[in-house]
Amino acid sequence: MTTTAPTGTRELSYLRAINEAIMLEMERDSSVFVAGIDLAARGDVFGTTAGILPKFGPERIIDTPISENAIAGLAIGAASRGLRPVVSLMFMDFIGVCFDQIMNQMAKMKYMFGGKVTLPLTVLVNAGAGSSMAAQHSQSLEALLCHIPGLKVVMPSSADDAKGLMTAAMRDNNPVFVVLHKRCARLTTLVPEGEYIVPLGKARVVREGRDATVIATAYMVHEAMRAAERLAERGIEIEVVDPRTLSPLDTDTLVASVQKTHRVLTVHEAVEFGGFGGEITAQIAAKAFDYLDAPPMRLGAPFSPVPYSPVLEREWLINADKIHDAVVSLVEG
Amino acid sequence: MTTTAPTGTRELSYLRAINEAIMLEMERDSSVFVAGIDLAARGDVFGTTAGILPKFGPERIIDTPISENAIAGLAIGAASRGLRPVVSLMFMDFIGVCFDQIMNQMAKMKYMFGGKVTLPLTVLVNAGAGSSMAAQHSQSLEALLCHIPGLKVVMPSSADDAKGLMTAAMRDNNPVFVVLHKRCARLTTLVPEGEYIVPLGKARVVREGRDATVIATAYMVHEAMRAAERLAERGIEIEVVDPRTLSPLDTDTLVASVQKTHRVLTVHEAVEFGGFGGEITAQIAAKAFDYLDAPPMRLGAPFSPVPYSPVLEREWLINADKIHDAVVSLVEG
Amino acid sequence: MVDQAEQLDSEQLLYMYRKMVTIREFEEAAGRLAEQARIPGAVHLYAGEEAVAVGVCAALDPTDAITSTHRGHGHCIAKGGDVKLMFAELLGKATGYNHGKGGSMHIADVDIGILGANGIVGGGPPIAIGAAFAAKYQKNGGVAVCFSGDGSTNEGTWHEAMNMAALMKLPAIFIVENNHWGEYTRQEAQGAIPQLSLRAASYGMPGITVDGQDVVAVNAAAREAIDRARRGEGPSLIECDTYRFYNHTGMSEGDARPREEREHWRARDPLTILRGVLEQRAILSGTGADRVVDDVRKEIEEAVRFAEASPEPDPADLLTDVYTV
Amino acid sequence: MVDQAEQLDSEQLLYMYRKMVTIREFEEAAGRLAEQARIPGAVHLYAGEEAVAVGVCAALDPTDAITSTHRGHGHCIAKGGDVKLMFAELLGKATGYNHGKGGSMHIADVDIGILGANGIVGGGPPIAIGAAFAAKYQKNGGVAVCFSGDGSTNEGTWHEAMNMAALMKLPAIFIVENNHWGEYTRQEAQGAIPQLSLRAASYGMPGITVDGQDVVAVNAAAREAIDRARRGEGPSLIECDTYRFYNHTGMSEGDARPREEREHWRARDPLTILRGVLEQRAILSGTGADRVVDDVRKEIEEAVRFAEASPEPDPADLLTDVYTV
Ligand SMILES: Cc1ncc(C[n+]2csc(CCOP(=O)(O)OP(=O)(O)O)c2C)c(N)n1
Ligand SMILES: Cc1ncc(C[n+]2csc(CCOP(=O)(O)OP(=O)(O)O)c2C)c(N)n1
Ligand SMILES: [Mg+2]
Ligand SMILES: [Mg+2]
Repeated sequence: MTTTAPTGTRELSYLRAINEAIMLEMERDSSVFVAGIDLAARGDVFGTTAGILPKFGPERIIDTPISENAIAGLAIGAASRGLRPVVSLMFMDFIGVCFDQIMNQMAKMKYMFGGKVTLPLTVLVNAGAGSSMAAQHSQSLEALLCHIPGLKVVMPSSADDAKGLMTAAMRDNNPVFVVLHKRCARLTTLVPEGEYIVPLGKARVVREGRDATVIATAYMVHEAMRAAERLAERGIEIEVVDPRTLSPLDTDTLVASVQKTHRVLTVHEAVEFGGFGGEITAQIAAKAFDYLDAPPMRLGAPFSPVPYSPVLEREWLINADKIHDAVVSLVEG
Repeated sequence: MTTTAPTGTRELSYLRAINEAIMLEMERDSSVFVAGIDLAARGDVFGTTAGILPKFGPERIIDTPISENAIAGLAIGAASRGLRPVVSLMFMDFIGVCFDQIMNQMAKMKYMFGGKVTLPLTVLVNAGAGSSMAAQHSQSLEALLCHIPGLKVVMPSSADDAKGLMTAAMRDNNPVFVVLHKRCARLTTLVPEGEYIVPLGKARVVREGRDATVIATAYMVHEAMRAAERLAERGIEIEVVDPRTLSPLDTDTLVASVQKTHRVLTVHEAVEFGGFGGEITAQIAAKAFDYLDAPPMRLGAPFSPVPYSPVLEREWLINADKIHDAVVSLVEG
Repeated sequence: MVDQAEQLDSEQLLYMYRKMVTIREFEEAAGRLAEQARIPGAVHLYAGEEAVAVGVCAALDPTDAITSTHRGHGHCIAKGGDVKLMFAELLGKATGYNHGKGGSMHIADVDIGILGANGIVGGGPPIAIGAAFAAKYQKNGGVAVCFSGDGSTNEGTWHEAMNMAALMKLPAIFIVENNHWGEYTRQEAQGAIPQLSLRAASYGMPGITVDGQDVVAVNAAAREAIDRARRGEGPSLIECDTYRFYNHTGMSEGDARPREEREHWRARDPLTILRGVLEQRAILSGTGADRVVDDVRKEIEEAVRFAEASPEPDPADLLTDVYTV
Repeated sequence: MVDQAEQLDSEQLLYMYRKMVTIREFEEAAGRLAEQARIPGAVHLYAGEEAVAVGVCAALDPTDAITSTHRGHGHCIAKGGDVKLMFAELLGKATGYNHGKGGSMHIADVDIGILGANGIVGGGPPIAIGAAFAAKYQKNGGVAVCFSGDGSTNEGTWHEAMNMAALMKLPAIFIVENNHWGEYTRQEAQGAIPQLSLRAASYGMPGITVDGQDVVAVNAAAREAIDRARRGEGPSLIECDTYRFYNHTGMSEGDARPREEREHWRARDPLTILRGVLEQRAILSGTGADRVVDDVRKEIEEAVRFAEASPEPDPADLLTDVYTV
């Protein structure tokens, strides 16, 4: 990442950054508890909650049955009574199992009650393909969550943002989905020690550029950065913007970038059709139309479930090459 | 509607048209059965299955427990074994309760199996606000379904389309969601008798126009038509296009219309943010950019759950007035 | 039964009688208003089932929590809800419990532990265990009660909640209001067994079936379960055998249920049964009971007037309350 | 046990032995290939639980249906799956069962009634009742078997399916493979009761627990349940007490389970137990049994070679199979 390292930082992985954010908040606020499948026993199958059990004990980190509806409800009910739950649903694909609790309960309770309840809860999910986990363990489903009023949705791409956004999510008084990407898990950046907050709803200009804006989310930020290097060799300087929070969306920063570069490509790993790229593109088409020198482009996965075979999965995934080629056609026509 | 009445048609309501389509297919094909809550006993709370029980008996129209996962699974498993189920999930809001069966099983099974299964099933849901049924009984959630490869999604707005699309859905060899709109239920058109098919994936130009294209779905087609009348008085002639099938989307017809009118407004009842209007707008921005004389516009509900109070719900809903004003600003700048 | 009633003092019995009458009168009024289209949307009336909500909630503290169902007015009143604010909500007014944003299916009063009616069958149980968890976590001695219909016990969410509550020994009480119908279909045509309290065994929790028309019996069972929960011994299931006096929604005709069945249950009116106990124990005479009814009617009329005189919500408030800022 | 074994002729016992050895050898090979990263993604090995899949599936016809779980290789082999096509699928090859699109968690062979492994815990039960419904609707005498892990019995979907099957008297058999762990957490820490067959009572269906290491016992219970289902008397639940020999995924170390527990169960190897029966009944000598193992090993090696020699899928096929055209 291009930002300068603040003092008191050290190299940390994305996963450790999430872990650190949770631990710091647990230390700070005794109303925070964490629950989910194998979170205590195993530190979560992804490692997000490693080390929490020995430090905070089984009252504050809770292994649940394989009952995602009950897990989501646990968070909702506990939050409505003053606690600040963090629950993990493991693979993002599993939101379907408890989607009513997410869409019709968690997201709407405050509004339906005329504002008279507060649900300060955080839901962790792990998204993304790339390791042959096939159709039910590889999806990026952020578009579904973003269409639901009452939820906030963040998607960090870097370790520092992971810590800062996770902390912000846990301090927020609304249900916030923190969508982690599996291929970001081991990536490191310099991460500030101690309290570190990245405010929700603020995009990040990851790379400045002049010829086109590439709006990318989660792991696609890294693919876009790889594409940027090769494009630079060709004389094309792209600006890479990571919205970081998808709902609420920092449209201003996106529009400002496009007003500068006059061209835009939106990239996400999720299937393109019906994806969140449509929202971003429509916003930009509406708000920066007169600045556009070329049709706004989108790049998302082809319209199929995620295949298992590495050969097919590679074909399915958006990568630096595809971004490179899209930008070339966007800029050179 | 503007199409000429074919011979052998009569005035029928949207709901009766669905009912007729189901009955005709049940007569034609003994592998068709119908299942859902109160479908037999009550003919569905909406009336879609009225009269089926006396005619086809309890073996072919089945009242289920309040168990939407089991209902969806019933359809999937039975379809995989050669039957052609039609299941009702009643209110569209209830898709959340069985969303895993929809998203991860029904939609993906064929692909995951390498093509070696066929799921010829139809799911009926009833969408839409307007009668103070509040946040959990009023949603239009088509955008969620459209983002899932493996599903088809149709949204009829008129009685004749209701019959034709329902028949096409039941003859299709894929899972098809037929999204009915409650405010269309009692609207009538001339509907052909006997077998009548409206192919999936074909949009309908409901009204021809010159100054702007309004792409509207479900009940919004009727609001758009009302707006069209008032706009005509002002000298603005809009073309109203109803995609009818959202997935797969008939982009060609939409693009052709915009190429003719040079302006586009996409309207749906669902909340605008993250809605399907984003997809349509992005497609048009990409494919008809050079034809556009103004930024492509969208109109969808504000970003909140559906409120209960009639006063608030009226404020929330998109209507002819809002469409009228949007078109005026689109055309007159 | 008399034994159980003797465990309750006059004040408690009178309290319960008044609450039950309040629910009945509320529902009669709400039903009429709905028929006149002065209440929009759908109302699911609780008349006939009063003894369940009142028997259970009379054993709760204001700090305890409940989750409710689409048929939630009775739970709300029994837990201490204000009928003025309830009518105002049904009429969609700014003064309503939910400022007109929720309506009948979402009435809530979080301050007194009412975590909302719920339009989703099976939506409440997971939330109830969250509330029970909070009580345990906060060690405040609180409990959470989950009201569910017989039909909802066929939703998977109910099972997940039962299992998790039992496993974690949460202070939760699952009340099944077996009114023998879900919408227009019989319980026997929806659930594979008729006695739903047996389902407690799947989670190793106590489960009993009580006469849901007898508030004293319901209250006794509830007190036992609540005490158990407060002692940290975990959840219980209580199935209450009951019946709704009106159709699935509103008071309209077209009821799918046989007339004899309806008459059988009308003869087991929970208000009449409690009135019998009160008279038998000389706590309240016939005229005294009538006075309570008159009193409550006035309260209800006044609440309706309050609601009708209340202002509509301001359209400018459409987007408030989506998020906490 | 001996009684039950005597109901089976030599051919049946030999058939089951060979199937069990096939599963074991398949899993050993698959585990090794996964360790060598020649199989991508995750493999959940069935070794140790062979008697369950084989005991049940030996009682089925090819036209009967099964739904499986993430730990599905054993079910697939037991139901008649071709190990060549299975390995090819695990290796993601074009020749695989699913043309490389599914992998371990989605292996299916619809033609012989295998409606797929399933990556979603609790994903299978609703589908199984759909298959059972079809058999009843088509009056073809078929049944559907739903395999589930102990952990999955805490998913609501399992309950919804059990209830609907019982209510509709569907020809379904619910097999619970209680291997005492779900991922890295004990069954007792996930389910409120240890004996899961008791959950059948919630749906008025027969439920029993059998020794899942004894294929003869499993087969006897399965035959009874299947006969009952074919007679139109509805579903049954059979809990099989069993254990997986390897970690949750793959063969890797870091197993959360105590060594003594693992050793206890290793001593109850279902292959050894059946071999004992075969020797005792003089159906197969020790060397005869070894020959079966050798034979199977060759078959497995050949299957792996077939898979490895098979072509990768053509990237051009990425978008085929999403829809039926
Ligand atoms: C998930 C879901 N499915 C279906 C419905 C429609 N519905 C509303 S009430 C009802 C019947 C509920 O029956 P029961 O739980 O017995 O409660 P009762 O109405 O008898 O009090 C149904 C099916 C719903 N609201 N939510
Ligand atoms: C809905 C869902 N939740 C969680 C998981 C992650 N997961 C995969 S296997 C498993 C454990 C399953 O335990 P059990 O049902 O006992 O089967 P076993 O692995 O023991 O055979 C879990 C939690 C999943 N795949 N699906
Ligand atoms: Mg009921
Ligand atoms: Mg297990």
